[in-house]
Amino acid sequence: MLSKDPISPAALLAEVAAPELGGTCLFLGTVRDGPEDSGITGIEYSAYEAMAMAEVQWILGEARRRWPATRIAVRHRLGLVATEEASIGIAAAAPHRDEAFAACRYVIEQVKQRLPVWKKELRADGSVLWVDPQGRPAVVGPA
Amino acid sequence: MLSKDPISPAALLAEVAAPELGGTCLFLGTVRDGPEDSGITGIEYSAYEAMAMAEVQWILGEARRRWPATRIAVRHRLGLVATEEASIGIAAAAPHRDEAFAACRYVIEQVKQRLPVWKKELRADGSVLWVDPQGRPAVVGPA
Amino acid sequence: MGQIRLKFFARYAELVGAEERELSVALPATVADVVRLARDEIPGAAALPERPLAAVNLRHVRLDAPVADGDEVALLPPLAGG
Amino acid sequence: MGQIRLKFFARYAELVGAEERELSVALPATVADVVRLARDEIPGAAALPERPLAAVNLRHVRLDAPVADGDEVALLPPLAGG
Repeated sequence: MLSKDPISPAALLAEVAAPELGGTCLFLGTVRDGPEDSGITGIEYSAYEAMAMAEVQWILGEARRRWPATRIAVRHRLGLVATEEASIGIAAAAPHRDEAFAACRYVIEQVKQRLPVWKKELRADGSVLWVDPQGRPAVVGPA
Repeated sequence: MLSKDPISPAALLAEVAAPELGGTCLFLGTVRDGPEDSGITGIEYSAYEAMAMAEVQWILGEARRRWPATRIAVRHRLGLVATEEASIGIAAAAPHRDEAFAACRYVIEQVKQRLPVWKKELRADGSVLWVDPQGRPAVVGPA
Repeated sequence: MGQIRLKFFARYAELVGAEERELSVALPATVADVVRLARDEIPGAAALPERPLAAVNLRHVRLDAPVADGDEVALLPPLAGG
Repeated sequence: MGQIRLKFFARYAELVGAEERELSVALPATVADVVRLARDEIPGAAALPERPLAAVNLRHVRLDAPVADGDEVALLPPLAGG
Protein backbone atom coordinates (compact mmCIF):
# COMPACT_ATOMS: atom_id res chain seq x y z
CA MET A 1 0.00 0.00 0.00
CA LEU A 2 2.86 2.43 0.87
CA SER A 3 5.66 2.36 -1.65
CA LYS A 4 8.70 4.30 -2.82
CA ASP A 5 8.11 3.05 -6.38
CA PRO A 6 6.07 4.92 -9.00
CA ILE A 7 2.35 4.12 -8.99
CA SER A 8 1.24 2.03 -11.95
CA PRO A 9 -2.37 2.76 -13.03
CA ALA A 10 -2.31 -0.46 -15.07
CA ALA A 11 -1.37 -2.52 -12.00
CA LEU A 12 -4.14 -0.90 -9.92
CA LEU A 13 -6.71 -1.56 -12.66
CA ALA A 14 -5.58 -5.17 -13.05
CA GLU A 15 -5.83 -5.69 -9.30
CA VAL A 16 -9.55 -4.82 -9.20
CA ALA A 17 -10.66 -6.23 -12.56
CA ALA A 18 -13.20 -9.08 -12.50
CA PRO A 19 -15.64 -10.41 -15.12
CA GLU A 20 -18.75 -9.36 -13.16
CA LEU A 21 -17.57 -5.78 -12.48
CA GLY A 22 -18.60 -3.54 -15.37
CA GLY A 23 -17.62 -0.12 -14.01
CA THR A 24 -14.18 0.94 -12.82
CA CYS A 25 -13.17 4.33 -11.43
CA LEU A 26 -9.52 5.25 -11.00
CA PHE A 27 -8.33 8.36 -9.16
CA LEU A 28 -4.79 9.68 -9.40
CA GLY A 29 -3.49 12.54 -7.31
CA THR A 30 -0.37 14.04 -8.90
CA VAL A 31 2.18 16.55 -7.66
CA ARG A 32 1.30 19.87 -9.29
CA ASP A 33 3.53 22.59 -10.60
CA GLY A 34 1.06 25.21 -11.71
CA PRO A 35 1.32 29.01 -11.79
CA GLU A 36 0.16 29.15 -8.13
CA ASP A 37 2.63 26.56 -6.95
CA SER A 38 5.76 28.81 -7.03
CA GLY A 39 8.24 26.48 -8.68
CA ILE A 40 7.73 23.19 -6.90
CA THR A 41 10.15 20.55 -8.11
CA GLY A 42 8.84 17.71 -6.01
CA ILE A 43 7.30 16.63 -2.73
CA GLU A 44 8.91 14.47 -0.08
CA TYR A 45 6.27 12.23 1.55
CA SER A 46 6.69 10.67 4.96
CA ALA A 47 4.28 8.64 7.06
CA TYR A 48 3.63 7.01 10.39
CA GLU A 49 3.80 3.80 8.44
CA ALA A 50 2.27 1.27 10.84
CA MET A 51 -0.67 3.56 11.52
CA ALA A 52 -1.13 4.45 7.84
CA MET A 53 -1.31 0.75 6.94
CA ALA A 54 -3.89 0.13 9.68
CA GLU A 55 -5.92 3.21 8.77
CA VAL A 56 -6.12 2.20 5.09
CA GLN A 57 -7.35 -1.25 6.08
CA TRP A 58 -10.10 0.34 8.18
CA ILE A 59 -11.07 2.66 5.34
CA LEU A 60 -11.20 -0.24 2.87
CA GLY A 61 -13.25 -2.28 5.35
CA GLU A 62 -15.76 0.55 5.66
CA ALA A 63 -15.97 0.90 1.86
CA ARG A 64 -16.48 -2.84 1.40
CA ARG A 65 -19.26 -2.90 3.98
CA ARG A 66 -20.97 0.00 2.22
CA TRP A 67 -20.47 -1.31 -1.35
CA PRO A 68 -20.10 -5.07 -0.82
CA ALA A 69 -19.60 -6.09 -4.46
CA THR A 70 -16.78 -3.60 -4.96
CA ARG A 71 -13.06 -4.37 -5.34
CA ILE A 72 -10.70 -1.57 -4.31
CA ALA A 73 -6.95 -1.07 -4.51
CA VAL A 74 -4.89 1.80 -3.06
CA ARG A 75 -1.27 2.91 -3.41
CA HIS A 76 0.38 5.87 -1.67
CA ARG A 77 3.90 7.00 -2.52
CA LEU A 78 6.54 7.69 0.11
CA GLY A 79 9.83 9.50 -0.38
CA LEU A 80 10.48 11.98 -3.15
CA VAL A 81 7.75 12.34 -5.76
CA ALA A 82 8.58 14.58 -8.72
CA THR A 83 6.04 16.98 -10.24
CA GLU A 84 3.57 15.29 -12.57
CA GLU A 85 4.07 11.95 -10.84
CA ALA A 86 1.19 10.39 -8.89
CA SER A 87 1.41 10.47 -5.10
CA ILE A 88 -1.77 8.43 -4.69
CA GLY A 89 -3.76 6.02 -6.83
CA ILE A 90 -7.10 4.43 -6.02
CA ALA A 91 -9.00 1.98 -8.25
CA ALA A 92 -12.55 0.82 -7.49
CA ALA A 93 -14.39 -1.71 -9.66
CA ALA A 94 -18.08 -2.46 -9.14
CA PRO A 95 -20.97 -4.10 -10.97
CA HIS A 96 -22.24 -0.62 -11.93
CA ARG A 97 -20.68 2.80 -12.22
CA ASP A 98 -22.54 4.47 -9.33
CA GLU A 99 -20.82 2.22 -6.80
CA ALA A 100 -17.45 2.51 -8.53
CA PHE A 101 -17.49 6.32 -8.41
CA ALA A 102 -18.87 6.39 -4.86
CA ALA A 103 -16.35 3.90 -3.45
CA CYS A 104 -13.39 5.60 -5.16
CA ARG A 105 -14.51 9.00 -3.90
CA TYR A 106 -15.09 7.69 -0.38
CA VAL A 107 -11.59 6.24 -0.17
CA ILE A 108 -9.79 9.40 -1.37
CA GLU A 109 -11.79 11.63 1.01
CA GLN A 110 -11.10 9.37 3.98
CA VAL A 111 -7.42 9.03 3.07
CA LYS A 112 -7.07 12.82 2.96
CA GLN A 113 -8.76 13.18 6.35
CA ARG A 114 -7.26 10.25 8.22
CA LEU A 115 -3.94 9.00 6.80
CA PRO A 116 -0.90 9.99 8.94
CA VAL A 117 1.12 11.24 5.98
CA TRP A 118 3.05 14.49 5.64
CA LYS A 119 4.59 16.35 2.78
CA LYS A 120 7.48 18.71 2.37
CA GLU A 121 7.50 20.85 -0.75
CA LEU A 122 10.86 21.16 -2.47
CA ARG A 123 11.19 24.34 -4.50
CA ALA A 124 13.41 25.40 -7.34
CA ASP A 125 14.90 28.21 -5.17
CA GLY A 126 16.16 25.63 -2.66
CA SER A 127 13.55 26.34 0.02
CA VAL A 128 11.68 23.53 1.76
CA LEU A 129 8.17 23.82 3.24
CA TRP A 130 6.03 21.50 5.34
CA VAL A 131 2.54 21.63 3.87
CA ASP A 132 -0.45 22.20 6.12
CA PRO A 133 -3.52 21.68 3.91
CA GLN A 134 -5.69 23.47 6.49
CA GLY A 135 -3.42 26.47 6.87
CA ARG A 136 -0.39 28.16 5.45
CA PRO A 137 2.79 26.25 4.66
CA ALA A 138 5.49 26.88 7.29
CA VAL A 139 8.98 27.58 5.96
CA VAL A 140 11.42 25.27 7.70
CA GLY A 141 14.41 25.32 5.37
CA PRO A 142 16.56 28.06 3.80
CA ALA A 143 14.41 30.41 1.72
CA MET B 1 -12.91 9.03 -30.36
CA LEU B 2 -14.57 5.94 -31.94
CA SER B 3 -12.18 3.09 -32.51
CA LYS B 4 -12.04 -0.64 -33.20
CA ASP B 5 -8.80 -0.88 -31.23
CA PRO B 6 -8.60 -1.71 -27.52
CA ILE B 7 -8.82 1.28 -25.20
CA SER B 8 -5.53 2.16 -23.51
CA PRO B 9 -5.98 3.70 -20.05
CA ALA B 10 -2.35 4.86 -20.19
CA ALA B 11 -2.97 6.74 -23.46
CA LEU B 12 -6.10 8.42 -22.05
CA LEU B 13 -4.23 9.45 -18.89
CA ALA B 14 -1.29 10.79 -20.92
CA GLU B 15 -3.66 12.79 -23.11
CA VAL B 16 -5.07 14.78 -20.18
CA ALA B 17 -1.94 15.07 -18.00
CA ALA B 18 -0.59 18.58 -17.37
CA PRO B 19 1.68 20.02 -14.64
CA GLU B 20 -1.05 22.23 -13.15
CA LEU B 21 -3.70 19.47 -12.98
CA GLY B 22 -3.37 17.62 -9.66
CA GLY B 23 -6.45 15.38 -9.80
CA THR B 24 -7.30 12.86 -12.50
CA CYS B 25 -10.37 10.64 -12.67
CA LEU B 26 -10.56 7.77 -15.15
CA PHE B 27 -13.72 5.77 -15.82
CA LEU B 28 -13.72 2.47 -17.67
CA GLY B 29 -16.88 0.63 -18.67
CA THR B 30 -16.13 -3.02 -19.36
CA VAL B 31 -18.18 -5.81 -20.90
CA ARG B 32 -19.44 -7.93 -18.02
CA ASP B 33 -19.88 -11.65 -17.75
CA GLY B 34 -21.34 -12.06 -14.32
CA PRO B 35 -23.79 -14.63 -12.94
CA GLU B 36 -26.72 -12.49 -14.18
CA ASP B 37 -25.32 -12.08 -17.66
CA SER B 38 -26.15 -15.60 -18.93
CA GLY B 39 -22.93 -16.48 -20.68
CA ILE B 40 -22.07 -13.37 -22.65
CA THR B 41 -18.93 -13.84 -24.73
CA GLY B 42 -18.78 -10.33 -26.14
CA ILE B 43 -20.69 -7.32 -27.38
CA GLU B 44 -20.81 -6.01 -30.92
CA TYR B 45 -20.96 -2.20 -30.87
CA SER B 46 -22.25 -0.13 -33.77
CA ALA B 47 -22.86 3.60 -34.08
CA TYR B 48 -24.26 6.37 -36.19
CA GLU B 49 -20.67 7.47 -36.46
CA ALA B 50 -20.98 11.02 -37.77
CA MET B 51 -23.60 11.87 -35.17
CA ALA B 52 -21.69 10.14 -32.34
CA MET B 53 -18.60 12.20 -33.16
CA ALA B 54 -20.64 15.43 -33.18
CA GLU B 55 -22.49 14.51 -29.97
CA VAL B 56 -19.24 13.80 -28.10
CA GLN B 57 -17.87 17.18 -29.16
CA TRP B 58 -20.99 18.88 -27.80
CA ILE B 59 -20.73 16.95 -24.54
CA LEU B 60 -17.04 17.86 -24.17
CA GLY B 61 -17.85 21.48 -24.96
CA GLU B 62 -20.50 21.54 -22.23
CA ALA B 63 -18.09 19.96 -19.74
CA ARG B 64 -15.34 22.44 -20.58
CA ARG B 65 -17.69 25.38 -20.13
CA ARG B 66 -18.73 24.01 -16.75
CA TRP B 67 -15.22 23.07 -15.55
CA PRO B 68 -12.98 25.37 -17.62
CA ALA B 69 -9.60 24.24 -16.29
CA THR B 70 -10.35 20.58 -17.02
CA ARG B 71 -8.83 18.40 -19.75
CA ILE B 72 -10.96 15.48 -20.90
CA ALA B 73 -10.38 12.57 -23.26
CA VAL B 74 -12.93 9.96 -24.42
CA ARG B 75 -12.70 6.69 -26.34
CA HIS B 76 -15.60 4.44 -27.35
CA ARG B 77 -15.04 1.03 -28.90
CA LEU B 78 -16.85 -0.11 -32.03
CA GLY B 79 -17.05 -3.65 -33.37
CA LEU B 80 -16.61 -6.75 -31.24
CA VAL B 81 -15.56 -6.18 -27.63
CA ALA B 82 -14.80 -9.31 -25.61
CA THR B 83 -15.84 -9.70 -21.99
CA GLU B 84 -13.56 -7.91 -19.53
CA GLU B 85 -12.43 -5.48 -22.24
CA ALA B 86 -13.36 -1.80 -21.94
CA SER B 87 -16.05 -0.48 -24.27
CA ILE B 88 -15.62 3.10 -23.05
CA GLY B 89 -12.87 5.07 -21.36
CA ILE B 90 -13.05 8.64 -20.07
CA ALA B 91 -10.21 10.56 -18.41
CA ALA B 92 -10.68 13.97 -16.80
CA ALA B 93 -7.80 15.93 -15.24
CA ALA B 94 -8.42 19.08 -13.21
CA PRO B 95 -6.60 21.32 -10.74
CA HIS B 96 -8.51 19.62 -7.90
CA ARG B 97 -10.30 16.33 -7.48
CA ASP B 98 -13.86 17.70 -7.17
CA GLU B 99 -13.81 18.94 -10.75
CA ALA B 100 -12.07 15.81 -12.04
CA PHE B 101 -14.73 13.51 -10.55
CA ALA B 102 -17.58 15.81 -11.61
CA ALA B 103 -16.41 16.21 -15.20
CA CYS B 104 -15.73 12.49 -15.64
CA ARG B 105 -19.14 11.64 -14.21
CA TYR B 106 -20.87 14.24 -16.38
CA VAL B 107 -19.35 12.86 -19.56
CA ILE B 108 -20.26 9.21 -18.88
CA GLU B 109 -23.85 10.12 -17.95
CA GLN B 110 -24.31 12.24 -21.07
CA VAL B 111 -22.67 9.62 -23.29
CA LYS B 112 -25.08 6.99 -21.97
CA GLN B 113 -28.08 9.25 -22.60
CA ARG B 114 -27.12 10.80 -25.90
CA LEU B 115 -24.60 8.79 -27.94
CA PRO B 116 -26.15 6.98 -30.93
CA VAL B 117 -24.49 3.67 -30.17
CA TRP B 118 -26.06 0.21 -30.05
CA LYS B 119 -24.97 -3.13 -28.74
CA LYS B 120 -25.67 -6.70 -29.62
CA GLU B 121 -24.90 -9.31 -26.98
CA LEU B 122 -23.21 -12.45 -28.25
CA ARG B 123 -23.84 -15.46 -26.04
CA ALA B 124 -22.09 -18.75 -25.55
CA ASP B 125 -25.22 -20.62 -26.75
CA GLY B 126 -25.04 -18.88 -30.14
CA SER B 127 -27.93 -16.49 -29.54
CA VAL B 128 -27.66 -12.80 -30.34
CA LEU B 129 -29.60 -10.00 -28.59
CA TRP B 130 -29.95 -6.28 -29.20
CA VAL B 131 -29.72 -4.59 -25.83
CA ASP B 132 -32.31 -2.04 -24.77
CA PRO B 133 -31.00 -0.55 -21.51
CA GLN B 134 -34.47 0.84 -20.74
CA GLY B 135 -36.32 -2.41 -21.42
CA ARG B 136 -35.82 -6.06 -22.09
CA PRO B 137 -33.32 -7.32 -24.63
CA ALA B 138 -35.08 -8.49 -27.83
CA VAL B 139 -33.90 -11.83 -29.24
CA VAL B 140 -33.10 -11.35 -32.91
CA GLY B 141 -30.87 -14.33 -33.63
CA PRO B 142 -31.21 -18.11 -33.13
CA ALA B 143 -31.68 -18.91 -29.43
CA MET C 1 -41.89 18.24 -52.39
CA GLY C 2 -38.75 17.70 -50.29
CA GLN C 3 -36.18 14.96 -50.68
CA ILE C 4 -35.24 13.27 -47.36
CA ARG C 5 -32.40 10.84 -46.79
CA LEU C 6 -33.72 8.42 -44.19
CA LYS C 7 -31.22 6.38 -42.16
CA PHE C 8 -31.80 3.19 -40.13
CA PHE C 9 -29.49 1.73 -37.51
CA ALA C 10 -28.97 -1.48 -35.55
CA ARG C 11 -32.26 -3.39 -35.09
CA TYR C 12 -34.16 -0.92 -37.27
CA ALA C 13 -31.73 -1.50 -40.15
CA GLU C 14 -32.29 -5.24 -39.75
CA LEU C 15 -36.10 -4.84 -39.77
CA VAL C 16 -36.04 -2.65 -42.89
CA GLY C 17 -33.24 -4.62 -44.53
CA ALA C 18 -31.40 -1.42 -45.44
CA GLU C 19 -29.38 1.34 -43.80
CA GLU C 20 -30.63 4.16 -46.00
CA ARG C 21 -33.64 5.10 -48.17
CA GLU C 22 -34.62 8.21 -50.09
CA LEU C 23 -38.11 9.54 -49.46
CA SER C 24 -40.12 12.37 -51.09
CA VAL C 25 -42.38 14.24 -48.68
CA ALA C 26 -44.85 17.07 -49.18
CA LEU C 27 -43.55 20.16 -47.36
CA PRO C 28 -44.05 21.55 -44.78
CA ALA C 29 -43.61 18.30 -42.87
CA THR C 30 -42.39 17.12 -39.47
CA VAL C 31 -40.26 14.14 -38.46
CA ALA C 32 -43.50 12.43 -37.41
CA ASP C 33 -44.81 12.85 -40.97
CA VAL C 34 -41.62 11.27 -42.32
CA VAL C 35 -41.96 8.33 -39.93
CA ARG C 36 -45.62 7.82 -40.93
CA LEU C 37 -44.75 7.90 -44.61
CA ALA C 38 -41.81 5.53 -44.11
CA ARG C 39 -43.94 3.00 -42.21
CA ASP C 40 -46.52 3.10 -45.05
CA GLU C 41 -44.23 3.03 -48.06
CA ILE C 42 -40.95 1.30 -47.19
CA PRO C 43 -41.05 -2.53 -47.10
CA GLY C 44 -40.33 -3.79 -43.57
CA ALA C 45 -40.66 -0.33 -42.03
CA ALA C 46 -44.17 -1.06 -40.75
CA ALA C 47 -42.40 -3.01 -37.98
CA LEU C 48 -40.73 0.20 -36.71
CA PRO C 49 -42.30 1.92 -33.70
CA GLU C 50 -44.71 4.77 -34.38
CA ARG C 51 -42.68 7.11 -32.15
CA PRO C 52 -38.98 6.22 -32.45
CA LEU C 53 -36.08 8.36 -31.28
CA ALA C 54 -35.01 10.56 -34.16
CA ALA C 55 -32.22 12.87 -35.28
CA VAL C 56 -32.13 15.48 -38.06
CA ASN C 57 -28.74 16.39 -39.51
CA LEU C 58 -26.88 14.70 -36.62
CA ARG C 59 -28.90 16.30 -33.79
CA HIS C 60 -31.47 14.70 -31.53
CA VAL C 61 -34.92 16.16 -32.26
CA ARG C 62 -38.50 15.73 -31.11
CA LEU C 63 -40.95 14.19 -33.53
CA ASP C 64 -42.68 17.54 -34.09
CA ALA C 65 -39.44 19.08 -35.44
CA PRO C 66 -39.75 20.31 -39.06
CA VAL C 67 -37.81 18.74 -41.92
CA ALA C 68 -36.49 20.52 -45.02
CA ASP C 69 -35.42 19.46 -48.48
CA GLY C 70 -32.08 17.62 -48.33
CA ASP C 71 -32.28 16.76 -44.62
CA GLU C 72 -30.80 13.56 -43.23
CA VAL C 73 -33.37 12.02 -40.87
CA ALA C 74 -32.21 9.12 -38.70
CA LEU C 75 -34.43 6.74 -36.75
CA LEU C 76 -32.61 5.53 -33.65
CA PRO C 77 -33.31 2.37 -31.64
CA PRO C 78 -33.03 2.80 -27.83
CA LEU C 79 -29.49 4.07 -27.19
CA ALA C 80 -27.06 1.68 -25.54
CA GLY C 81 -23.70 3.41 -25.61
CA GLY C 82 -21.06 3.43 -22.92
CA MET D 1 3.57 5.19 37.03
CA GLY D 2 3.10 4.20 33.40
CA GLN D 3 5.72 4.00 30.71
CA ILE D 4 4.71 5.73 27.43
CA ARG D 5 6.50 5.53 24.10
CA LEU D 6 6.01 8.97 22.56
CA LYS D 7 6.46 9.35 18.78
CA PHE D 8 7.04 12.52 16.76
CA PHE D 9 6.64 12.92 13.01
CA ALA D 10 7.51 15.34 10.23
CA ARG D 11 7.80 18.93 11.53
CA TYR D 12 7.30 17.81 15.14
CA ALA D 13 10.22 15.39 14.86
CA GLU D 14 12.36 18.26 13.53
CA LEU D 15 11.32 20.56 16.40
CA VAL D 16 12.07 17.93 19.04
CA GLY D 17 15.15 16.62 17.22
CA ALA D 18 14.00 13.03 17.71
CA GLU D 19 11.39 10.59 16.44
CA GLU D 20 10.80 8.82 19.71
CA ARG D 21 11.09 9.42 23.48
CA GLU D 22 10.16 7.36 26.56
CA LEU D 23 8.12 9.17 29.20
CA SER D 24 6.98 8.11 32.69
CA VAL D 25 3.55 9.44 33.66
CA ALA D 26 1.49 9.14 36.82
CA LEU D 27 -1.62 7.07 36.08
CA PRO D 28 -4.50 7.56 35.50
CA ALA D 29 -3.56 10.03 32.76
CA THR D 30 -4.94 11.27 29.45
CA VAL D 31 -3.22 12.09 26.16
CA ALA D 32 -3.49 15.77 27.16
CA ASP D 33 -1.50 14.98 30.33
CA VAL D 34 1.17 13.27 28.23
CA VAL D 35 1.37 16.29 25.90
CA ARG D 36 1.67 18.67 28.87
CA LEU D 37 4.42 16.59 30.43
CA ALA D 38 6.27 16.27 27.12
CA ARG D 39 6.18 20.04 26.51
CA ASP D 40 7.61 20.59 30.02
CA GLU D 41 10.26 17.90 30.13
CA ILE D 42 11.46 17.11 26.60
CA PRO D 43 13.97 19.57 25.09
CA GLY D 44 12.47 21.26 22.03
CA ALA D 45 8.96 19.96 22.74
CA ALA D 46 7.83 23.30 24.20
CA ALA D 47 7.53 24.39 20.54
CA LEU D 48 4.81 21.77 19.92
CA PRO D 49 1.19 22.97 19.94
CA GLU D 50 -0.74 22.55 23.19
CA ARG D 51 -3.48 20.61 21.40
CA PRO D 52 -1.91 18.54 18.60
CA LEU D 53 -3.60 15.71 16.71
CA ALA D 54 -2.82 12.46 18.51
CA ALA D 55 -3.01 8.70 18.12
CA VAL D 56 -2.76 5.93 20.71
CA ASN D 57 -1.66 2.49 19.52
CA LEU D 58 -2.21 3.42 15.82
CA ARG D 59 -5.70 4.90 16.26
CA HIS D 60 -6.75 8.54 16.14
CA VAL D 61 -7.91 9.68 19.59
CA ARG D 62 -9.17 12.81 21.28
CA LEU D 63 -6.90 14.48 23.81
CA ASP D 64 -9.12 13.33 26.70
CA ALA D 65 -8.52 9.66 25.82
CA PRO D 66 -6.87 7.67 28.63
CA VAL D 67 -3.38 6.20 28.29
CA ALA D 68 -2.09 2.99 29.85
CA ASP D 69 1.31 1.56 30.70
CA GLY D 70 3.09 0.50 27.50
CA ASP D 71 1.02 2.64 25.12
CA GLU D 72 2.48 4.16 21.99
CA VAL D 73 1.32 7.79 21.83
CA ALA D 74 1.94 9.68 18.57
CA LEU D 75 1.72 13.43 18.07
CA LEU D 76 0.70 14.18 14.49
CA PRO D 77 1.25 17.42 12.56
CA PRO D 78 -1.68 18.47 10.33
CA LEU D 79 -2.29 15.54 7.96
CA ALA D 80 -1.36 16.04 4.32
CA GLY D 81 -1.81 12.64 2.66
CA GLY D 82 -3.20 11.97 -0.80
